[in-house]
Amino acid sequence: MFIRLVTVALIVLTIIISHSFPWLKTPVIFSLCNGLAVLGVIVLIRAGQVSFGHAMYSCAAGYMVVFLARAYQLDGLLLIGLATSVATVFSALLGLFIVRYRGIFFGMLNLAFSMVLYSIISKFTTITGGTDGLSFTRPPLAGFVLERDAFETALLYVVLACALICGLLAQRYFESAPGQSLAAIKTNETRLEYLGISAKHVFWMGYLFSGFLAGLGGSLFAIAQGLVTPEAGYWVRSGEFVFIAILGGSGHAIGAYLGAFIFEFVRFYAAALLTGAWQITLGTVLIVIIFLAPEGLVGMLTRFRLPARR
Amino acid sequence: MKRFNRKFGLIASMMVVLTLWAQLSLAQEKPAELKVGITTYVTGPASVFGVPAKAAFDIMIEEINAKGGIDGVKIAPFFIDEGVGTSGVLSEYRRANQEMGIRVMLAAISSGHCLALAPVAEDLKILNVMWDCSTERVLEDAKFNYVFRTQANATIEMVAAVIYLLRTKPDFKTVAVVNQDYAWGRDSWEIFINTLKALKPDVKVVAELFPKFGASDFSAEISRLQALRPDVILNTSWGGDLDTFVRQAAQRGLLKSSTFVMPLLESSMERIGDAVPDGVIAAGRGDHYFLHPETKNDPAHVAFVKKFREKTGAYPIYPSYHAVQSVIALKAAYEKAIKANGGKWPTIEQVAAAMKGLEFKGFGRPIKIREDGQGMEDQLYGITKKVPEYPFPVLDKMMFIPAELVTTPVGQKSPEYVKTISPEILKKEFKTYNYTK
Amino acid sequence: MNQTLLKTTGLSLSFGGVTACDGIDFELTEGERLAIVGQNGAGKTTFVNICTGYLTPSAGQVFFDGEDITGLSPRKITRRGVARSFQIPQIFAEHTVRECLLIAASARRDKLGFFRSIDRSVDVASVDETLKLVQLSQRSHLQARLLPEGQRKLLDVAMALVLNPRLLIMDEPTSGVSSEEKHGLMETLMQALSERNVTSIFVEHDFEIVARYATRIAAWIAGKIAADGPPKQVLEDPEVIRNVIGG
Amino acid sequence: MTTEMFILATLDGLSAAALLFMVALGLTLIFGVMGILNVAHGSLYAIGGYVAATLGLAIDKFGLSPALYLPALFLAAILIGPLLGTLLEVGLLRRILGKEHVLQLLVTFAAFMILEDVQRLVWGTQPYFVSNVMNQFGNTDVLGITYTNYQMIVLPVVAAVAYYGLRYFLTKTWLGREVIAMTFHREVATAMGVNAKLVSLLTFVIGAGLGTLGGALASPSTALLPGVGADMIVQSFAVIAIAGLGQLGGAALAACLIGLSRSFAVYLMPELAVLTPYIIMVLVLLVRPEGLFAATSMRRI
Repeated sequence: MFIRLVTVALIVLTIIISHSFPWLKTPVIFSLCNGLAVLGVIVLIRAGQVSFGHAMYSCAAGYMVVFLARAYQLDGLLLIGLATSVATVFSALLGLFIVRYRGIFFGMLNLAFSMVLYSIISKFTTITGGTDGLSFTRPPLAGFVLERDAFETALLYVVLACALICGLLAQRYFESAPGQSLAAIKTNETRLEYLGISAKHVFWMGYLFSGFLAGLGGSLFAIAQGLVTPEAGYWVRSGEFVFIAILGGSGHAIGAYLGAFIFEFVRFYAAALLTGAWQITLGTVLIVIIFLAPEGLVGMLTRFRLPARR
Repeated sequence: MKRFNRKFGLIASMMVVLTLWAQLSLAQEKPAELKVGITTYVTGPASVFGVPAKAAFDIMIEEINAKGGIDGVKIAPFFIDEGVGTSGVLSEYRRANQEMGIRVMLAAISSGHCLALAPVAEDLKILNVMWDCSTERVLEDAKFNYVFRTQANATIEMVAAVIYLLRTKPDFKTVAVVNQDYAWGRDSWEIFINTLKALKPDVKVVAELFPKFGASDFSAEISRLQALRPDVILNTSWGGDLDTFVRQAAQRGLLKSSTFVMPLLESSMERIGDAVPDGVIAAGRGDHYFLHPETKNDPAHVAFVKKFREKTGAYPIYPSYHAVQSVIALKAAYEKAIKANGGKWPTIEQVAAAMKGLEFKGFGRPIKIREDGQGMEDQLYGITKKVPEYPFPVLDKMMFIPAELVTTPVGQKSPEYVKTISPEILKKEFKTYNYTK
Repeated sequence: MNQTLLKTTGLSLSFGGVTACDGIDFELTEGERLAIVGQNGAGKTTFVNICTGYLTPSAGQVFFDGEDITGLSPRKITRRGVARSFQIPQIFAEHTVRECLLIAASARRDKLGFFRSIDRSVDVASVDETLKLVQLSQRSHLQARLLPEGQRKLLDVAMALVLNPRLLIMDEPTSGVSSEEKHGLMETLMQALSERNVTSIFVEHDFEIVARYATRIAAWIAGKIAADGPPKQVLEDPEVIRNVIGG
Repeated sequence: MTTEMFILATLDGLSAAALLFMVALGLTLIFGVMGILNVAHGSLYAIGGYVAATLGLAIDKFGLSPALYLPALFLAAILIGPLLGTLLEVGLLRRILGKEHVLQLLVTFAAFMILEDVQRLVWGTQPYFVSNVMNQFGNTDVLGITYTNYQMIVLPVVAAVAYYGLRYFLTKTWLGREVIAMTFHREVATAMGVNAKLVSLLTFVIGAGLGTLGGALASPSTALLPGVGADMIVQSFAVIAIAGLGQLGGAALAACLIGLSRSFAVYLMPELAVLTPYIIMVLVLLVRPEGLFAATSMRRI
């Protein structure tokens, strides 16, 4: 109940703030896109696995958007759909290998694959634009050709809708049988096998879903930025996703978005106010969170909820 | 719940106040101060450029403000760190515009950031001066009314490098490249080799090495180049990569066995000068040089170098000069616009209009802004030479390659243009200077 | 006529010189309730681990219901109707007690909604019934890791039971359960097993329990079955008395 | 590929491998004993380098004997490694031993971010480069190619000494055996009287010292600037993942694998040079999921 309240408050706040302060639209859109990718990371964290390469799916989707947008004048929504599908298929294929690994090795293998993708994108300058990336002109959204301001407002609602739907879907997935089995991988994979459940299959489905979320976040991000750079697939980006996931907490889907907002906010102001010391600030925030609230912001919210229930 | 309500109320009232304030500050005719957003690297590897540039910005703005600013309006800089990455810069850029009401920006160092910011600036009607980035793609791929560049671009710089190379060392057969593996490293080689092939079709490329950006060891690359012994080696690296390469190559004698072309060596010279032998072709992306043969004795330039050294302990390098140029150009554009506006404070659109065809002079040769927004900046190339006056080599046999000769004409694209350059260009007279004390 | 459910032939496995399974030939008939006794290190758990696919034998074969299941993965063996519980309880520590059973129950279904609550996907009645059976209804919303050792054991058994197996193998189901509760627990457990027609094997140290609930006993000594037969006969076997009970 | 090129590529590969190995050795030792993958190891590398460069500059400034250049590198590592190591271990790592691996990793990641800024605040953003030592050792010509003795001889020798020294310590000394005991089973070792706290601290300090030593030894041949630590840590991760976590000897082999493959790639397929560590890592992990030298572990049931 409390979390539902927070969700509604968050949506209302997002809308109000973005309209009162137009400049906040971009960071809000970026946060929500990040939140989607983080949600993907959270899916895997529920299985006790941390991917240090999930930005590769965002990045792949981003490049798909650019390639398609430059080659054919497609609608923005179509671009998002196609790019996300490609990222999902990509994660399904890589997932076939990756789901065999656990712990550090799982993280490492994701990292290695993402670095391969990153290096390839940076290398094939003629196709990918190298490190400067590729830009594209604003696509129409649902058939409407919009000016930047209107476009961003429209995109904000698209992103918000995606975030909301995916948040709900993720939450339902967490509570479903495959989702519960996924979480069981974290504590006892052996027992899962002894129940006759294929941990690999369960994990593969989770991986696929997380690839989908990261891809969706990445394609929306690309549309919002009008530009994709290989930076979007660098391991530091993946690290950021994990950072945000821990910050927000993996107990509930809302954690991804809460974390993303706080992260963007802290980095934003740390960079603006303490030029040259934003990493210290972020690092300190992370340590404080881990020591004081290891379950993240969501953990704090649920703890807040418990006494009311009794 | 009660606490939540109170918080919500607080936030809401804060928002109202902020909105009102933002609108008020936009409404003024002649502002109390001219807010200028400046993006530069304060963190990350490119801060080797960003930090000296920021020092130059500080010096110049302070100086202009001390003399009354622009028509009595003082410049208030607002710095944005490019080290936070593209999306961070974009957010901060928009915040600067929409929250703080800044409509004049000097951005950016990174070519990637220029490419990302230019369309945003155009949409938001922000006067954006690209003060340091080199990519020629920005102004060639799209047309802008609000985006200008107060310095040369990659094409001008690399074509000039080829001309200087062919003029000073016409007889060579093989060439190799060892550049950083990112957009600038790739693009600069592309322009260089296409120009070179247009002017000297028989040249042979023996190795194309692109070690990763930020590599800490070039041993394998150096061994391979030593084995191949190319006549000419291009290296457009900068910062730590260039320092590491030059140190390792110098120690192993590679710098002496091949002729090196290092178009950004000027920016590392003071740090690694002791390792640089005589005879390396060097430059600093334009005609930026604290020993500029035509302006080194100008009082303003001398004073700037002195101030800069007092502030940072080092000689100014090309990004510092780029910073100077952008501020001077901005001031000149405002003054031109004020004049055209009958002495009244101009709108951003009027300033943007004044930018076109603007002529101004930093601490190098005068620069003119072309109608597509590109700055026409002459190029200075030279060869390193050790002299007793400085603990690092200086440039000798300096040659000025005029911008008109080597700049892609408006409407054309560089990749095609450089292939059409005719060898006639090498027969032109270029002004040359030897190093004098 | 009852038929052979589990059969092993020449099952062998050794760990670095210690022979844990030494050519075991064994048969279990449907409806039997077999107790495996023996000292620590006699190879009881190894035998269970081989039969359930955790370990692969170096020689020999395992048949379940006439099918060769040697070397199959635990999952595949479980899917064929063999469930087991563990000496060290294997539970989902961060799930609640009820969720552990729900997950187990979901394993019986092939089609599971990706976005459908687990409560609506599985046979909740059997879950609650099993919870009641092992007397964990009161604790159903507690995180499994917070249970005391004895109740973890029960949860572990319950998770196997919910699978509705044809053969249930329990590795020391009562260790860690207080001696007062042991009998009550075994009583209900065995009752439930016979109601559901589950054939069972349990590894047990408590001879009182063995004597009371087993229909057959197999005594393990150094990787071999030293005695196998009706409880009375095995418990009176001199070798068993010397090496298993008395030792 | 000619024999000549083969020899050249091997020489280049080995010197690169030597540095990489030293850093990875510390990392894998810490993982073996404490089960923590220490991202801040990259900062230790960077800071070791910075301190060494600072000492090098100080030697010049005070006109001390050039004979001190090499000892100064070791001094730098000894000064700062144990200091920072103790600080990190007591201040952070000790407090997160029981937590989830993810959280442990992120705590060290946070420490890395903080130290990254600290470096910039202390040493600024301009590259540091003090190559006196490299110059001092002179050059040797191999097949007409000039090599620096420092990179070709000094680095591999120091790396070998570090490895055998560590092995001697672990297998032949009483303290070392306690460390080994901890790697096998923390609880059992503690029960048998091993002072877990002390052993952890000791391990971490040694590991940190190897990291700073790697940085100090790298400083004569490479520019130090913001971000050097990040690059090194990713490569060392690749090394220890390929080797198998906690495998000391394996790390040596994996470092050679990465170093050599990169230098061979420069001759054969320069475009692949950057990718080699990751490609090797992917290939190795696909074939041997726990690394080349690690034994697979099973859950106790």
